Amino acid sequence: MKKIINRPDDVVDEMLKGLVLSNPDKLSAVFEKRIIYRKDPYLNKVAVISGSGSGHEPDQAFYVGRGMLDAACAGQVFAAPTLDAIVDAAKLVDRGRGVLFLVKNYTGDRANFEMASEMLEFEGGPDVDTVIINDDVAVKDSTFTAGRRGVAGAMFVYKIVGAKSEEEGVNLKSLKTLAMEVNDNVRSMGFALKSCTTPAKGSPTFDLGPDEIELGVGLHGEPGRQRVKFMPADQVIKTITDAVVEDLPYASGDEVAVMVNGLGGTPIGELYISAKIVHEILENKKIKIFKTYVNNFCTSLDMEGCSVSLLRLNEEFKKLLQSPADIPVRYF
Amino acid sequence: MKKIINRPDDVVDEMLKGLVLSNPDKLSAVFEKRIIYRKDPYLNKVAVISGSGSGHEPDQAFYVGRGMLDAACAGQVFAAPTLDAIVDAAKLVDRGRGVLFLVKNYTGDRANFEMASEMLEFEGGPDVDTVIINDDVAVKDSTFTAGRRGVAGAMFVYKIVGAKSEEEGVNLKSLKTLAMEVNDNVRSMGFALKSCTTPAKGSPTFDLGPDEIELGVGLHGEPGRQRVKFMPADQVIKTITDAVVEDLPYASGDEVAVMVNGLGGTPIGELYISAKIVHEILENKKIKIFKTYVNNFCTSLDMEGCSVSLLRLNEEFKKLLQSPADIPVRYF
Amino acid sequence: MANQKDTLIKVIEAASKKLIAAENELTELDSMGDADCGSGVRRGFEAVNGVVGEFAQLEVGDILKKVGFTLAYTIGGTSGAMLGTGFIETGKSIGDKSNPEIADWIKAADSALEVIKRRGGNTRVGDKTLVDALEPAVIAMKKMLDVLQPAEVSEYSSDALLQVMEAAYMAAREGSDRTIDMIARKGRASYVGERSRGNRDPGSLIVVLIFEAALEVLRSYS
Amino acid sequence: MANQKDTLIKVIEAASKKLIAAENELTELDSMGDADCGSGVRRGFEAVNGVVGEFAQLEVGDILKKVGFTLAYTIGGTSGAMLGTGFIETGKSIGDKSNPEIADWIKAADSALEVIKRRGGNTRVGDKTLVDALEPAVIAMKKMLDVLQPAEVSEYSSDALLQVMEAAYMAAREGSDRTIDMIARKGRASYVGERSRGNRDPGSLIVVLIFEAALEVLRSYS
Ligand SMILES: Nc1ncnc2c1ncn2[C@@H]1O[C@H](COP(=O)(O)OP(=O)(O)O)[C@@H](O)[C@H]1O
Ligand SMILES: Nc1ncnc2c1ncn2[C@@H]1O[C@H](COP(=O)(O)OP(=O)(O)O)[C@@H](O)[C@H]1O
Ligand SMILES: [Mg+2]
Ligand SMILES: [Mg+2]
Ligand SMILES: [Mg+2]
Ligand SMILES: [Mg+2]
Repeated sequence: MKKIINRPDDVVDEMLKGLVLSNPDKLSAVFEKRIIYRKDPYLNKVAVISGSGSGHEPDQAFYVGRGMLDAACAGQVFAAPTLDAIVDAAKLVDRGRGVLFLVKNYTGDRANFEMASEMLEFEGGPDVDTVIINDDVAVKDSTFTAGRRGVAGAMFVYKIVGAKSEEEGVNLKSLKTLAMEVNDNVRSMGFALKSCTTPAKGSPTFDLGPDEIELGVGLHGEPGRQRVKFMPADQVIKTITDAVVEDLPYASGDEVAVMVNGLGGTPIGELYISAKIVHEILENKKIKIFKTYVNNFCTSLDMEGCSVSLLRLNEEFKKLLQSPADIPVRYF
Repeated sequence: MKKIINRPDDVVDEMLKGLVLSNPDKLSAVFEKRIIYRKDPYLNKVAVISGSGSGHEPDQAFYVGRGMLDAACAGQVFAAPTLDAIVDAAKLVDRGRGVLFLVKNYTGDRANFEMASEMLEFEGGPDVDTVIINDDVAVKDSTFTAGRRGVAGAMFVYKIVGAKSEEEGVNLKSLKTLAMEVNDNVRSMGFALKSCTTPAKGSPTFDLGPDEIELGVGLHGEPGRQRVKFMPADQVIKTITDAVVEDLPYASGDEVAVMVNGLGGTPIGELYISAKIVHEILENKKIKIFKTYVNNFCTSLDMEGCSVSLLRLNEEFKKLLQSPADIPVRYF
Repeated sequence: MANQKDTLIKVIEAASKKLIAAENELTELDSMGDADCGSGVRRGFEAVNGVVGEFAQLEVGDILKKVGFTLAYTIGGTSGAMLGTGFIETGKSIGDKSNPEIADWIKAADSALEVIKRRGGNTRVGDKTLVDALEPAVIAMKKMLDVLQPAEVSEYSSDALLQVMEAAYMAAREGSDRTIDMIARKGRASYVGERSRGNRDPGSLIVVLIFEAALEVLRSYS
Repeated sequence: MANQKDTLIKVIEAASKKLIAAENELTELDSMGDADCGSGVRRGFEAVNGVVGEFAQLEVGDILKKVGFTLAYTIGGTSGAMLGTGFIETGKSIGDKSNPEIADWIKAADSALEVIKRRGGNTRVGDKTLVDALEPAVIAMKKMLDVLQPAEVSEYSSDALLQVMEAAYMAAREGSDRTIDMIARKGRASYVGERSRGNRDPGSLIVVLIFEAALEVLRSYS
């Protein structure tokens, strides 16, 4: 394994140090707990927190700032953050109006946020509520299973909810409703050309042959549902985009935001080739594109591949998407 | 070779289509010539153009917009743009105040921009002048050779010159002087963990063993000067940062902008680990950091590795770096 | 024979040793998941080793809670939450009893199991998780308790405990073995559907190793 | 025998064929550079093939310029600029002569060489570029011109031209061979210093193949 790292166990801590050192005007941190939070003083708003394992950069910690998240809890690589960090983060950024947890649907994340919520309730700490994000259409939903995962579409939830939380008079309950509404309108699916290598394991999580691709991969090097023969971009992007469109379904006349999200090891040029294909597919289906996001937004270390997310828009979503967020990565 | 592409020959054209489709409010294009230019109407300013081979995304085309470049000429992967495209781009964006070409120092880029300049002079076209950017300290400068390359430090030149070009009364001559001044104060060096695979060749340009890294690589999969044993991040980042610092040299008391630039296949997390190390090294040397840029700014397809650039600042550079640029990738 | 607190500390130390040594095996087994189970568990039990010195001041129940919080605070992920929950709930159930009876231990394990299942989103036997090892172990302990003579369990007896633990270990081991042929319905491995078959669930191995450690310590007394 | 224009067209077609076929070899040789030389040259000569139909309407000089601009407009990179410059300057020097003398051709090649060297930033023999093949070829042509009887060259003679071309080809070939042991001082291969030794310069092979194509066409007449 060749990576620009020192000891595998220090990867997350050193990365977060680099993030804060590089954004001294925007970010503060409690490094021992891996909490990154907004530096600018703010008052009288519901606080928004997300958190998950690391390895998805620029997820969570990189989206902290006015107009998006108030704090992020980073776990070790691919491991949900610990409950004590979540508890401390909630206390840190609460301004007396309560805290909304935005949590991607993974057992580990849910369990730790749930334990933290119970602890806060027990301690009489800030009011908290949680919205679970589950946009991945690659996983069939069912009450007997862990259900659909949360993947890159979560960025839309962070953005819209974060923007709304800055508006006057918004309370925890209405913010929760908005978060659920965004989640209900977003769907995603991804594929990989190459798995990722975690610093701890040192070799790829799964092996793909030179002419194979993995459809429906998650964000953690979990293998996907199906291994298929390599296809040209036109075909594979159509496969995943169609699956996304049909799931909600998005219909002719809908207006959407598109996200083409690189999984970490794929060059940006290939993401724009993919974006072109998505545009053509949606044009064919008479689905109108309001805004397109193309970049690495929520990655899996060095995994090669990408995901496509769609968000069905209404006027409020559009307004909130457009309002600038003062975050380390200013994509939004 | 597994990439999200269709035919290798179409890679650049499809990517540029995706870029323009994703930024319909900001960009226009002459696709047959691979020219990307600003959509917003502007008057009475010196136009700024850059261009180079593709494969460095988000270089050039992605930096077109108010406050940065007025047009970009994209060549095929790693091949300088053709002179006819450069000629057409200059005519397209000239507003009667002349055109400044910002060209990284490669024989092919220089030759094509030179031929275009001669052609424009012959045709009585717009006034043009050229500044050559050569920030790579890995290549020893000499009049008998092609001289130092231009690498990621070029982004600083685009940014500062582009911002200045929007100010009233700035003319071609003073803009050229500014561009040369920025170039004189910027130095860079990079290293690779893995070479890149061009769509045309389909296999890595050079092979590195599992415990080798290549110091001083360029942006085109050219091998570097020296192959060394793998080192932890602390050591390799120190090696390249020290080489950069000593070259100008940057001295105690200097104020600088730092760029940690991913080469395309390296996860963003590792770039921030690198940024942390650069911060510690410069703090030790009492070099003050004004602003840190960490991302993929100028890549080599899927090459793994990164480069470190420093720019010595004065008050004018600081002001111009800070002013926002309305470009597809809003890092600046 | 040693008192219960010393025994517990020995068990914790033995379990730490086994689980730290199992890092690579757990990582491999988690490769239908996300390959972080081994390093997380190793980190967690290294942290437990770091706080063993504090146990002298604590009662049995608090030692268990301390272990649970240490694991929950350092591992993260599902295993952090589940192991944390397991030890914390066991400790809570033991409460401030300094010499719990066998029945108390079994009741504690049972309540830990219940909270773990709830925490996992109603995890059931057959979902291919650590519950597949833990639930049979708890059932086996209960059964053994019924079989034993009231006299043997009326108060803490290391012999009876050994028999209970042997039953628990065997049941956990067999439960873990059964996960090999299961398709995961919970946890990350569930996303791969049919392809999750063929690998032992790593969490179930953790449970087995903890019971194995306990068993070995108890055996060393007899 | 064929007139010069027809011969030129045949040479261009033959050269296209050779260079398109050499794509992989050129790519491999450019791997101390950036491995784009083969695809660029292939693209360029495919484009030339696409405009061959227009040559019937053009004079010799304009055909050369057309080839040059087509290459410069489609290849990009150094090879696009250099090959473009080469053909354009040759065409400019030939001007509107429809039946140039051998001396005109040699003068044209010489002036193309000069502009290429300037365009490359004062490229010199020994820098490991296409100049290492082209400059010896031009010198050899000049020498052969001196050797030949004035009668033989007083006007266009395919026999004399063949001798000149043979000399040029041999010199280009030898010049290209010499690049194998050189350290690159210009172009991308120069950045790797000592490590550029051992590979033939791809640009020099392009020159060799163009002269080889010309030679083969001329030979087919005799
Ligand atoms: N819903 C669940 N209930 C109980 N245990 C679970 C559940 N989901 C997963 N597990 C256990 O967690 C183990 C994986 O732990 P870990 O690697 O930390 O999880 P993750 O990386 O998915 O967060 C699995 O082997 C399984 O035994
Ligand atoms: N300064 C120069 N003068 C003349 N020819 C050059 C010069 N530099 C490079 N070349 C030629 O260009 C060839 C490479 O062409 P190409 O791959 O298109 O260049 P690049 O990719 O470096 O732009 C080299 O093999 C060499 O013959
Ligand atoms: Mg995990
Ligand atoms: Mg090139
Ligand atoms: Mg796991
Ligand atoms: Mg080349």
